[in-house]
Amino acid sequence: MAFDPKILSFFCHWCCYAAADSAGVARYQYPPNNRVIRVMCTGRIDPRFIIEAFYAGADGVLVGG
Amino acid sequence: MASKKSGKVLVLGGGITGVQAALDLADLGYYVYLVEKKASIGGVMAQLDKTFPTNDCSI
Amino acid sequence: MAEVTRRILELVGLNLERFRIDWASAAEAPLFVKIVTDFTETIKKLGPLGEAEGLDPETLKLRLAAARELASQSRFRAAYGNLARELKKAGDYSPEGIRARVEQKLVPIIKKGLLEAEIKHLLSKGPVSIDALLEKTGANQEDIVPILEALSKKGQIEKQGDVWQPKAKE
Amino acid sequence: MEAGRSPNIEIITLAELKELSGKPGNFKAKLHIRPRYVDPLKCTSCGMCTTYCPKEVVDEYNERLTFTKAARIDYAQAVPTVYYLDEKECLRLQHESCQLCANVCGPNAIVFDQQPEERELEVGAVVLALGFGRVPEEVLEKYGYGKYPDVLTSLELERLTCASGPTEGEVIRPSDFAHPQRIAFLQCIGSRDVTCDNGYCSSVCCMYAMKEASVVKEHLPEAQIDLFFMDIRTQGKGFDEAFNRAVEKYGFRTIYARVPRVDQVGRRLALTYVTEDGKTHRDFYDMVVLSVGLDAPADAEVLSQRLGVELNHYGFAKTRVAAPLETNVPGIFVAGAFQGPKDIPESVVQAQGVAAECSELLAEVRGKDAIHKEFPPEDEELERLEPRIGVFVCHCGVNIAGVVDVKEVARYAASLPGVVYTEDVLYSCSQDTLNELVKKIRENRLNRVVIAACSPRTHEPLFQETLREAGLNPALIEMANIRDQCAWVHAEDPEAATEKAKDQVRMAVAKAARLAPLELQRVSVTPSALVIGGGAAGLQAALSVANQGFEVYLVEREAELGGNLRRVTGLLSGEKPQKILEDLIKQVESHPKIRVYKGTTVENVSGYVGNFTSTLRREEGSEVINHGVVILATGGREHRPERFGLGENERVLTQLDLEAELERRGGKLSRARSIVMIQCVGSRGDDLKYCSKLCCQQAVKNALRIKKRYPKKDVYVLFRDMRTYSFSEDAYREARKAGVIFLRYQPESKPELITKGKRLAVKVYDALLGEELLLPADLLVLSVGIAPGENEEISKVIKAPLTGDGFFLEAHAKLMPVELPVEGVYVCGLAHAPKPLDETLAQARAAAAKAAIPLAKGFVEVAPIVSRVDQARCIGCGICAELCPYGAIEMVKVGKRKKAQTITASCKGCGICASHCPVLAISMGGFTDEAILAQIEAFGAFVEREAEGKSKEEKAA
Repeated sequence: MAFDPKILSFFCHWCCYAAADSAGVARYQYPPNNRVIRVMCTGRIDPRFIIEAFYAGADGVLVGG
Repeated sequence: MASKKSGKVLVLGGGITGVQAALDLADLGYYVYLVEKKASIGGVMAQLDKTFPTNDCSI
Repeated sequence: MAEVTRRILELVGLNLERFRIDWASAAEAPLFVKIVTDFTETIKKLGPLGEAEGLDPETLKLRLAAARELASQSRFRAAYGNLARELKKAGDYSPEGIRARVEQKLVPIIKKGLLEAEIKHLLSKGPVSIDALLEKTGANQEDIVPILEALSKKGQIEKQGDVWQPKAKE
Repeated sequence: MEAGRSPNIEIITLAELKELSGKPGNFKAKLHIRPRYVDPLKCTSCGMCTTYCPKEVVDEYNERLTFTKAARIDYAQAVPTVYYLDEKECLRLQHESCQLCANVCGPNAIVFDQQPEERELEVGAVVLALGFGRVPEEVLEKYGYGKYPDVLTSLELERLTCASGPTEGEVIRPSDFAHPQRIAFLQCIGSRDVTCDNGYCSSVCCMYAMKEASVVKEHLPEAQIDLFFMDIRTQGKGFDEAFNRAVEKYGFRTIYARVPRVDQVGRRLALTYVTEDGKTHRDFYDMVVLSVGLDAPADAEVLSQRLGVELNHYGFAKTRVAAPLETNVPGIFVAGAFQGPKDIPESVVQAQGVAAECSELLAEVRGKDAIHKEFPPEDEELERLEPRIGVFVCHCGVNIAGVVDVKEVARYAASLPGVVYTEDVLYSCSQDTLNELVKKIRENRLNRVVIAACSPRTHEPLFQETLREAGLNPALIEMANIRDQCAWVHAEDPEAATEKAKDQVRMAVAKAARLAPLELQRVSVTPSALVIGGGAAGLQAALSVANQGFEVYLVEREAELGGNLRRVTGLLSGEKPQKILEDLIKQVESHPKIRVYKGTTVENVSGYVGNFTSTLRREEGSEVINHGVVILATGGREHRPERFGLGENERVLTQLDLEAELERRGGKLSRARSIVMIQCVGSRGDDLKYCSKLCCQQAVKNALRIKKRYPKKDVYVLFRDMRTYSFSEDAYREARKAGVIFLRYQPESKPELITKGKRLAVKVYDALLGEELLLPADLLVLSVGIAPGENEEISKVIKAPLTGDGFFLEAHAKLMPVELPVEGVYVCGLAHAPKPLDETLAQARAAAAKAAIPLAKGFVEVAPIVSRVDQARCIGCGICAELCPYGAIEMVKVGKRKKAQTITASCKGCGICASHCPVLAISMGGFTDEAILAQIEAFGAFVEREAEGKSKEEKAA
């Protein structure tokens, strides 16, 4: 079985999260591997969160501002 | 004596100017009719890709 | 944030490509799609966490647990906060500037904190010899010994012959 | 586009004003509303109608570069987010032949028989914000537009570079879809051109051309881009700097030449032009972009007749310098490009200013017609119980359910910890479902709600309101985005999409369990304003705030009011500046709500929006005042550099000195035979890095005044770029006709002062003659620019940042031009940036409108996403206070130790403080560490389950 990575994303409410919504409205398609946590600003993101994400087993962590 | 004036404002044009005026008027305590001749508000600004010099999306 | 996180992940032994920070504005849906797709591809190529890095699950777990601890430790966090403050004051946000300061101010603390947390984790499971500690952590003698001594001074651990173990609570 | 959400803004689209009667305060307006053929209450903007609509139509929104359908929405984020049928194109409406859209529309929102509607509105004031029109295509035709496919307008290029545009951001030439290698931008198309009756300058094209060129260069790093200017007019705040940076970064070539025509030669476009040295050039390009100007709005003519509003000779609204936002009809105001071509920041300023105008007119009825919604009290006892989570999974018709197995997601949700109720619903946002939701919350005593549907960005406010209606705190909802970020983007992989939806729901439930009620905090406001600075800006701002019904303290450092305006003696419009000033001062001094403090300085401003305390110091002693807001109108000062003998030689003057001479009988001016003016002395790079925006107008104005009085005197103006933007271009043309000689100099070879005994002369290189000229200067007048005033001191007192040039830095260069990063503090006039009087007066009103908002509300409401410091944990290190970009954390003494404290009124919820706190003492409303960590942990379960699945598979194998 092909490796299906698990990715956790932190998206900024105003930018990347909005871009992700727009991508949906435009019906663009992308791989279904990421799970999203919305934050108000990337400034909220603590190095802790990234490490916790890997600890929880993420194969990759994407921060989107 | 209570004033007979209306507390509503008619804003003609739904571009960036009209929208901004409507928002501020609503915040100031007035009821606003924002009237636009097209099917949606936003005007030309909605057509712009990015704005200088910050090049952000701006809407 | 990104640079510090990268340094920690690097010390944990993870491939840094696993962590990416990128930007897309609300109007840039195609760019967003490209970012997510590219990133997924990158991770696919890398393979599963740990496996690709040649870390056995146990070591990976240990290192990440240590990193978790480090990241909530106030010594590390104070240094991290102070560094951010310093960067803001200097107005220096160039990647080189950030890297240099992180290297100078934070990396030693991260290294020490990680090692200390690993040692504590290992000892929490029972007595461990110094050789075993050296092997499991992959660290040098001169790095480990001061930490062991410091911990024992604090009365958290003690030496019993060849092995170190947590000090029994009195 | 928050206008769509305000309960006090009713958006009426597809509508036109037919008639207006009545008087200020009581107008009756008749609207004609065309049918949309889609019921906005039912439309869920799923887009099925567009997908199935068989009729292809040229897409106007994308500048006719692509196709759309007759049933459509112009762009995804459009407000209202409701589709419409294009009457002229729809097959059903034209030929009664099709009804596919109605067949596929899930919520039955298509209404083919909708009729046009007439509507009568009662309003107190009218704002005309008609925007601008398009330059007719005939004008563009002489540049080959319409004939040669690779001649594009700037707006077409804008769509091409847009990532969501017809080419997805790929810059290609329409003729062969190749990437253009050489691109030319031609400026002043349909501007500064009397042959098409557009004699004015459109003010925005130089800057947008540079922006577009930069964006193109980002897409095509190889491209070589030339820009053809008459003058480079980047007079806006920070524009020169941005322009120069772009030229340097991208290696653009800027050429001073007006290209008369474009020819196609083979597959390329040929430009023939004459540069200022008189030489003729011929160059070839792959693409030519026409920087098209702003025309008067198309409907201006008709509307002006209906309303009796006067237009100027170009078809824009006619206004005065003293009242730039007022038409000749009382109660009808104007703002934006319809008042004259202008850029976004100036349009926003005018929009805000016009709000102040209306608010002044209608002050006594403020709030009379505003809508306030009432909610039942919160059930705090229920909220305190263990989480009782209700999960609602939305089908969104087929939008979600067509991909994601909604029933399966709901079943799965029921198994999650804390979940006591689950349901799948057809359209969660429809009004009847919302009512149902309220009922379900009550019946099942839910105290946390998870909605798995679309995006919280668009719909969370709606569901928050529903929670409030059900007696729950609005913070107790979490949304899982399984449409925009799941079903829609993973349509080809339903199984993975369902898994993702489950995971997002699990993460949302984990977060929901840790949500806490958040109090919508309200801080009361002292209903008065402190205005610092008694020049034109301060006077107008004070007057506007007072006219809106609030107390004003107006503080002027000098003994007299009036500031720089006192020295101005004429205006291009013919209005008398001293009369304008006198009127302002008279109104201010006699206003019962304004207290004027002359010879006074402001010390020690403390507090935050709504509750400031300041010390006013004057000779007689100091006074402490309380006020809710601050308006900074501290002005600027004339920059007087020691150049060209200014200050040493009495025949060397500044433009402001000249204004005094122009009022005098006899004197230096009358004796001078030849007058030389030099522009940009000390500006644009020397002492001041920026352009002062108004000097070119001032020089043209003064040159014209001299010529009018002494037609025989020689007047020379030595300039770098004549920046007589907007309608002042008329005066520039008039001055040239009147015999004023304009000579461009290059920054590398600036004019020099030559003294021969008592005689003065200016040496300058003339590009056309190719030699140096010696101009006799019996009077040398320097345009010296405007330096920042006392901004630095004030910025320390108020803790508001300055730009590198020493002016106040606004919160957002485009969209928040009078607000500062510090809440409750506003800026206008020269303290913000150099600008002419009409712009200063408009901006003063804009600041007054923004400042009056908290005063009018009487409270400041704080979104509950703000940070909160656990002072028991705080160690007082102060890192958070220094990192906060909004100055929203202060260090206070608690007992003997310093502790951090959030100024909730200023906090924006970004969370930098929380992520950098050494002891984790700061939590963010709605985004606490616990909640985010719970989400991460719940994400982990996804990994574990997969692992389980895998091991099961392996076992099975």
